[in-house]
Amino acid sequence: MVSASGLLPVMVLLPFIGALVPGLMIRAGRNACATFTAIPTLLALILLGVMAPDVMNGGTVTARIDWLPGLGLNANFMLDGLGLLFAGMILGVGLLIILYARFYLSGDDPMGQFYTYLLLFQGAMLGISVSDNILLLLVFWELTSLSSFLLIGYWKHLPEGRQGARMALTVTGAGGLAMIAGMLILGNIAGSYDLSVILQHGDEIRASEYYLPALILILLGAFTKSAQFPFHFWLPHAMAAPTPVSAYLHSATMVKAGVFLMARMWPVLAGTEAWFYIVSTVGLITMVLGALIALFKDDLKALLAFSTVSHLGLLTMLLGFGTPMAATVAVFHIINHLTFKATLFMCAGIVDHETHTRDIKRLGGLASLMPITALIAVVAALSMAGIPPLNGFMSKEMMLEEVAHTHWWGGTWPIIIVATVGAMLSVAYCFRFIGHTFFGPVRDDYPHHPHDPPAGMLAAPAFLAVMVVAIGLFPSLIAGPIVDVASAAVTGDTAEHVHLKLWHGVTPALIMSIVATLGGAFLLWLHRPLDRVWLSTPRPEAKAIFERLVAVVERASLRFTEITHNGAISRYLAIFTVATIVLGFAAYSGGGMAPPTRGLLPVPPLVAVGFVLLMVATAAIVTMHRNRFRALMLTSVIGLMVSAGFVYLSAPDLALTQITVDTVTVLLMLVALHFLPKDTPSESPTILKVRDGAIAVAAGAAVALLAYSFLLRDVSTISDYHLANSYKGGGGTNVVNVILVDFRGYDTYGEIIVLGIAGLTLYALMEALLNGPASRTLRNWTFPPDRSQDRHPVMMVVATRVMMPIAVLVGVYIFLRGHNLPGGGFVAGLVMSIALLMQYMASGFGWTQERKRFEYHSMIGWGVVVAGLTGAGAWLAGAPFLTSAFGYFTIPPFEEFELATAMLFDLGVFLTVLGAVMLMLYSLSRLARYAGETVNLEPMDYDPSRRFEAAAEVNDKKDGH
Amino acid sequence: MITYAIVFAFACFGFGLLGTLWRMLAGPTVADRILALDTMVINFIALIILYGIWQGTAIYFEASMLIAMVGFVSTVAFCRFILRGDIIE
Amino acid sequence: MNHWIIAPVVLPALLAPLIAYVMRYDITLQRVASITGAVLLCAIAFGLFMLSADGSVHVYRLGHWPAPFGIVLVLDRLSALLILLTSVLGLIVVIHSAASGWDQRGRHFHALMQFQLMGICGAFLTGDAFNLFVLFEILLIASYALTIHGGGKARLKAGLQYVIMNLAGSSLFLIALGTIYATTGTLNIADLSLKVREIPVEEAGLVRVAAMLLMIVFGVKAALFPVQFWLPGTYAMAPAPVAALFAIMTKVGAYAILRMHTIVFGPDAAPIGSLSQDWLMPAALITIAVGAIGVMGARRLMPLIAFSVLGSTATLMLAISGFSPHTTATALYYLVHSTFAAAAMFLIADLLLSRREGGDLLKAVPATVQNGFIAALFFAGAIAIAGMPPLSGFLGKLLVLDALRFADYAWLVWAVVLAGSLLTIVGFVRAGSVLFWKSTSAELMPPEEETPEEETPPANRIGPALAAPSVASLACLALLTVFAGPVMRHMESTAAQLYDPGDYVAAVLEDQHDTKKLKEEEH
Amino acid sequence: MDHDLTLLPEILVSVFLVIGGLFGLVGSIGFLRLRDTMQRLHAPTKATTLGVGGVLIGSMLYFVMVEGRVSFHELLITLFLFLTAPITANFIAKTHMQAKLQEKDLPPSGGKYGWAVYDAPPGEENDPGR
Amino acid sequence: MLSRLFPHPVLSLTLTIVWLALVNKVTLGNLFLGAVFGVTIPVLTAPYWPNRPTLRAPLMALEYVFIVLWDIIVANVVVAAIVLFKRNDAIHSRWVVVPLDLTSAEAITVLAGTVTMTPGTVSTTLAADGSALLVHALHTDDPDEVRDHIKSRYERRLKEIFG
Amino acid sequence: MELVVATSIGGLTAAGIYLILRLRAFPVILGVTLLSYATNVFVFASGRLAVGLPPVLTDDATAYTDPLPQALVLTAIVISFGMTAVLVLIALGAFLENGNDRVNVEDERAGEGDA
Repeated sequence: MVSASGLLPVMVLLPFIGALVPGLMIRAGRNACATFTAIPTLLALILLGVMAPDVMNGGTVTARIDWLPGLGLNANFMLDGLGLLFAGMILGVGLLIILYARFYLSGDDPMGQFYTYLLLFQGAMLGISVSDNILLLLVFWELTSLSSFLLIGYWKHLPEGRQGARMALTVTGAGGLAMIAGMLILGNIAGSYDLSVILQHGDEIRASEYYLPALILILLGAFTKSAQFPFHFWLPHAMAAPTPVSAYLHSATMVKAGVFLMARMWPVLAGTEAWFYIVSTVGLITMVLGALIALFKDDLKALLAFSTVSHLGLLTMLLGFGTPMAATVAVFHIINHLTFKATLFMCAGIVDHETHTRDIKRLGGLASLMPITALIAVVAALSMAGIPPLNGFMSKEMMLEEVAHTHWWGGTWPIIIVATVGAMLSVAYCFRFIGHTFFGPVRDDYPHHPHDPPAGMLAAPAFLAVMVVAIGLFPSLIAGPIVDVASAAVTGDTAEHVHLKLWHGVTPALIMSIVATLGGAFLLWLHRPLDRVWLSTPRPEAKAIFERLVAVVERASLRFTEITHNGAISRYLAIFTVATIVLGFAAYSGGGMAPPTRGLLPVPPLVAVGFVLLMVATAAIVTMHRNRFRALMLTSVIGLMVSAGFVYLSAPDLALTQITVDTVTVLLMLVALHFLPKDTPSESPTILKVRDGAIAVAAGAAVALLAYSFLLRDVSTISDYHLANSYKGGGGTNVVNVILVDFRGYDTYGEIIVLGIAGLTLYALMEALLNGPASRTLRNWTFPPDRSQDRHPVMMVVATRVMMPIAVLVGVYIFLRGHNLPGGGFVAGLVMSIALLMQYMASGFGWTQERKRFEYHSMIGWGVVVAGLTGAGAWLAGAPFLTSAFGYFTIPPFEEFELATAMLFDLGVFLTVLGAVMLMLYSLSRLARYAGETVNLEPMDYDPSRRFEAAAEVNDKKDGH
Repeated sequence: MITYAIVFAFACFGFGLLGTLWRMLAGPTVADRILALDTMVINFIALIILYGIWQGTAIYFEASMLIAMVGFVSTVAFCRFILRGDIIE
Repeated sequence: MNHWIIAPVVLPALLAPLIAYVMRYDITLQRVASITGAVLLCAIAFGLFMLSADGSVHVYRLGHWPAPFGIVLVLDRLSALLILLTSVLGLIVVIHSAASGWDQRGRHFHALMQFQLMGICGAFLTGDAFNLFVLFEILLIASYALTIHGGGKARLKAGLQYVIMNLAGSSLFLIALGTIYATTGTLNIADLSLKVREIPVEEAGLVRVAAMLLMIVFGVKAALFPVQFWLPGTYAMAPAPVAALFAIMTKVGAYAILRMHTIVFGPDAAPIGSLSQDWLMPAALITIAVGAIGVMGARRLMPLIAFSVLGSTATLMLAISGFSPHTTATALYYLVHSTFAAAAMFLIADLLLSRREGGDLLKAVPATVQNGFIAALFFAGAIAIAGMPPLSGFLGKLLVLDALRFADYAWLVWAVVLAGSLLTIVGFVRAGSVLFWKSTSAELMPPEEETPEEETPPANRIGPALAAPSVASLACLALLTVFAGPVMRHMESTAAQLYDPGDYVAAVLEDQHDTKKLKEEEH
Repeated sequence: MDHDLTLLPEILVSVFLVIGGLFGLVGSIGFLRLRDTMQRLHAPTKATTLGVGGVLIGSMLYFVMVEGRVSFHELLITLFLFLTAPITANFIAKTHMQAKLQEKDLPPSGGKYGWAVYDAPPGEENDPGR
Repeated sequence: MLSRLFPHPVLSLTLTIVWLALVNKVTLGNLFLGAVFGVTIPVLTAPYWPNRPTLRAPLMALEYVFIVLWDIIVANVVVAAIVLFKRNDAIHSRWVVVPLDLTSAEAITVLAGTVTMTPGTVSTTLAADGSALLVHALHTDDPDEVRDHIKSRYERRLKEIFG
Repeated sequence: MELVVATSIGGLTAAGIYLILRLRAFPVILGVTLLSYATNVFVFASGRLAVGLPPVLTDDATAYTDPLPQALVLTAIVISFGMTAVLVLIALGAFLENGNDRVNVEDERAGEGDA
């Protein structure tokens, strides 16, 4: 059926789309809001009605939409009997709940949010019921957890609500995650994640070695959702939610999802020993335990909650039996439970709403105060107790019948006894609910005077109560067809048609039922003493245990994080180093090395001297690093030696660059050290120093070994090409420079951008510092009193006047020759900045700054832009970025000279370097001026010629007088 | 003969390097250390020039020139640090 | 040669200095320029994405030098995808920082941001190992600046740690590159692919070391155990929009591993074998655990998100560690998801924290204006990053789990991922319920006299411009969910391209001779 | 160095190199054995300067006479050293004065103002930035 | 105008020569280039050298240079002898105060530099108002003689050169 | 010679690593500087060692040293310069704001008695 296929996804989507509306239109009023919530629900229900006939006739409506075929996750929907049953329940009860909630919620509650959450939840449930893809089902499954979280926590001002919501989400979420694993295993056994495919591979799956893990994982999901022992504890605490939520979640929807899932998977998973023992046992325990606790709960909703737990146990047990008949009974009981439990919740809500209390011990005699409510509640409760002729009786009878045939843990007797006890307890709490709430003496101490609520609020429970009776009286007419198709869907058509009727004759079930009813009444009579016993018996409080568990996990996590991520970068680095060494060796051990192919170069004595110097200085830094100034000087020595090494090993460019960069770096560090402590205290204990030393030595040895091993082996490299093409294609004889500005000009482009960013960063940082708390530190800065008094010595100033222009000229020279001989824009930029630095040192930063010709920001900017545009200029010629061009020109009478675009690029480098270094110095010197250094007005401390003038002036004055 | 002369000079300046290193580590005053660094730089320039003669190339000339320049700047900077704290006030 | 290929690098690189210099004193102009640049970048990225969608590999030879001698840019599906991702994220972050005023809390924000984008795009495009290092450094130094943007005690210290860690990483990167050059004599990735495969297994010790060192280096960026320690502190302290942009930074590490350890050190390269896989998977698993535990234990919101990012990225790395076309496709899907999810989370946290009086604590404080809207965003973001449906995180997680089902110790993988998800969910639930529910509950309403009116910041309202970036990142996630099928198909083909390096190598190296000739003719 | 050498240039170059080396050596020895810092300051600044000077002249001669290329580079370096050496010596001496000596250890300047290391220049005596 | 173009003519000349020395090749092109730099760089750096000292007697300057060079050589030999052959406690170091008649900063600097470069003396500091120079003599028994030597041999000449 | 170079690299690395494991920013900066020396030499060495073979094209030369690693090292030097500068300044900033130059984030509780 094409049309129906289209309708199915629309039906699922309707609540989600509708969910947007109430949240947005709450200002339009509560009625409008409720109406617009009801509309999508109603529409969905109508769509369901359109599709229902097909299903009732034994057909299946399917729809397939590709979503993520790569994974096998598709939006495939299937509406069969089971789906129809659940979808109908979800939408039908949903509609009733919407109506009920309209009257239940007070004006203070944000109703728009509520309806939004409700529709989201409804959509998610609907999705579960009609998914034909287990991954899609998982999506909806987790969505129910999330949306129920919102619903349960709806009254966010109540701590119980928040805790209940968190607990519900944690438990069901955990189950959902387990189920993900289970479903993935299942899908992999079956070869598809499509439910319809999986359903056909039941035998294969049950035979698979992965059956048991899959079963356990999926059951974890189902049990947590359906609040089965030992995960039952979350459900009662979810009762903090507004009653409509409880009524919806705990009668028809949320908790039934687990049951639904077991029913869905029944053809695939059921029928094995494992299934039988796990599922039926858990169900049985839950049933009895839930009923027992329910009997002693004083809160109406808590009582109902545990009764729900108990009934869910019952359903689980039935499904666990694994026989088609038991499954059919389960389906039937699902319907019945829905009708009476939703009714009861709503009634409890009405009682709460009217009397402002839900404590049974404070209630009583409400039958006369709110007769209609009482009538409805009594009908529903009797049904729950299994009193004929109500629907609860029938399904309970059938359940007991199934129990009587079941061979469990070595016989039928154990289960018969336990089930009867469960039924007995169930009867007892039902009677208690009725008796202690509605009958007995009328009390006058209610916080609020109770009376029957408006019709709108009663309509929903009343309707359901009518259903309770109707199904009880005409089971095959009303519930028969749907039970048939649903159970057929569950059992995969193996179920025989069941004729639903009230009277089956005197069967073992009937006897058990009578025993249970009488026993239940007896128990209620004994309730007072039993209650005392119950209260005095210590029993584990699941919620407390859970919360303590969460708290322990939380604290342990915090502890773990605090210990591991404690902000100790030193330790992070130590771990980093050790890991690198270990992993490096591990990687090496998988390979080997070719025999050495290179001989060793000789070591002349001079190199040995340099080596000694380097090593001694290095060792000295380690031992003397606490005196920072000394350490800096030693760094200079190391820099000098490294440069020497580069000179010796035929790398003049490197030597030039290294020595200039070192100088500038050391100077920057010196400037910074001015504000830093001058000494490093010895803080690490010796053991730590030894440890660090060991790590360091290991790392050093590893790196040395690595270097040594490749130094002994030859390899052919790509640089032959560079040597061959440097002059021909790059126009320069200094291959290193041609590589820098041409072959790998893009690297250089990146490198100057790094410098530019560094300049901007430092500038921005200084701005931040001067506007932050650091500025106070600086303003209170005190300089040592014994500073030397000559800031700008005459000799230095004069020498600089000559030195600086020469240094600038050297910079220009180095810049211009770089293409053919060692040098280039970078070194030139540094030389130029060293020249300027000289001037700064001589006459002070402020004085020099006032006379500068260029702005450093602009230099960086222009540098990067010039380099970039030079590169982009190649586009004009249709060539790629950074393609260079060069030519040789002669202007008579001069000799031939070369012009290359690479030089323009180098100019960009030059400008950026100069600008960046200067901007760094500028930023730093601002700190000093902020700290109180004054800017001098004269280039030197005292120009001696002024002494002469001053003397002359004095003489003049003398003469004048 | 030049070879011997160069080797001799190498030896002298090499010894000088070691001496300056010793002085730098031993001090005792900060001025000694800075002086040691300055002397080291100068010895070093001499060595590079010698190496240039040895190799018969002028390609290392820039290196020695730059080292002379930056050596001066850093010596002054180290001194100014001790004298004033702020080297570019 | 298509010059647009280099546009994602050149455009921000030219724009940034202009912003830094010409527009230095006018924040409005800076914003306009920055946003315009980001939009243009998006357009270019989209064009490149379409260009590469047909599976062709485009090579851009910088300086017109033939590979492997010059530097080449290579545009294939993977790089195009990541550039598109970067540009979209960049736009989102730029708008947010302008709308939230973050860009005014310090200097040069927009210029640095453009440089950052340039570095990231460049790293994705380059076909040269050393150039990758250079661009790494660009994006790192820009990120240093952005991390400490606005200054402040704790931020500076966190920035200091970040810088130190990455400097150590950079040193290692250089050592790895040196080893690579020393053993293969080349730096071009395509050429390396050939050269590495020529090395006999019994002589492969050094190149194996290089491969491992590179993996550690990239692991630092991707925050993998045992070099993940830096991430939570840094991200938690970074300005929120910057942290959001950093969502792509961890992905740079992931990308680099994907690129280098498939094309060069791929599982089919005999000298390397399963080396990468053997070490990546356990590292990723431990990182996931660390992230989840961190989320669970976090006492402040920003570290909580930071740890969740750690876990999320580790999940991505886990998927990568499968080293097969299928697992890689899922990894790519997860990569996109993880990026937007982390970004969204940081932006939303910014909206929230800038409107709270209590600072960055998971402590209940009085409700704020438009709490509901932020709550909704937060909820959606948390869902995404914790991997709950309906957003792409869930699909991503399913994909990863499904793809890794044949891995060794698949059960362990599943257990860790799922348990990690649980802890993450619980952590976020706790955070959300404290921040939004508890904070609005009645008992916390402060006494009137304690809140003088002038203390409430006037900018409490969330205008459309401020909301748009967060909403947009969530919308991206939604799109990623709805169009999961087509997206995944694209990822499959992207991954397939990675594991068939033949095309890549051929495209980079094929016309070697033609170019050489051309070059010679020119001169 | 396999050029055809005539004896004279070779001797000349060698002499300069040896002189340079000797003075370098003397400077270092002085640097090592002299008693106090101010004395040590004398040895290297002078001896090393001439030491390097000798080497530089040797180098120049070598390139001119042996290799046959004119080289002015060495002149430049000499210029540099001669310009800078007094300044560095001056600074180091001041550093020593500032760190280890006090004004009373030195003879008075004889004028109104004391030595610049200790006394502010005229007009700036009260500058807080000093 | 001319002074704007050539703020320091001697410097310009020096720079041109330095350029030629740098490129190590005397050609017309280099000369031209050197001259260009010789003109432009002083113009650019002129703000840092605001006053314009003049050389009154260039020839005397040349003579001075040779005197100093000679003294340097002597100094080195003398110092070498002291360093190598005198026992440590036999070295008598003295502080010498040299009152200055020179007033030009340039001249004082040259004097101080000369003192440092020549036999056994190092100039250490000036008086705060530049009225005296403190010299450290490595080995002397008569500080006054050192002072007179400096004043007569160097300061007198410098006074004439710088005026 | 190879041994000398390898040992130098190792020594510099070891010293660098020892120093970056210290607790104060300044030794860490020194350590980073030493490490960058080590890595520069390392990368340089990857082109193998050559004495007296400058990478400048001349007519009479028959062999050259490998220029590519030199170019790479130049780039690396410049980059590490920028990085070190930023590191120094951030360390300075952190010191000015925090009042100490420890690199580790102190436990707030522990730090109180120390100030």
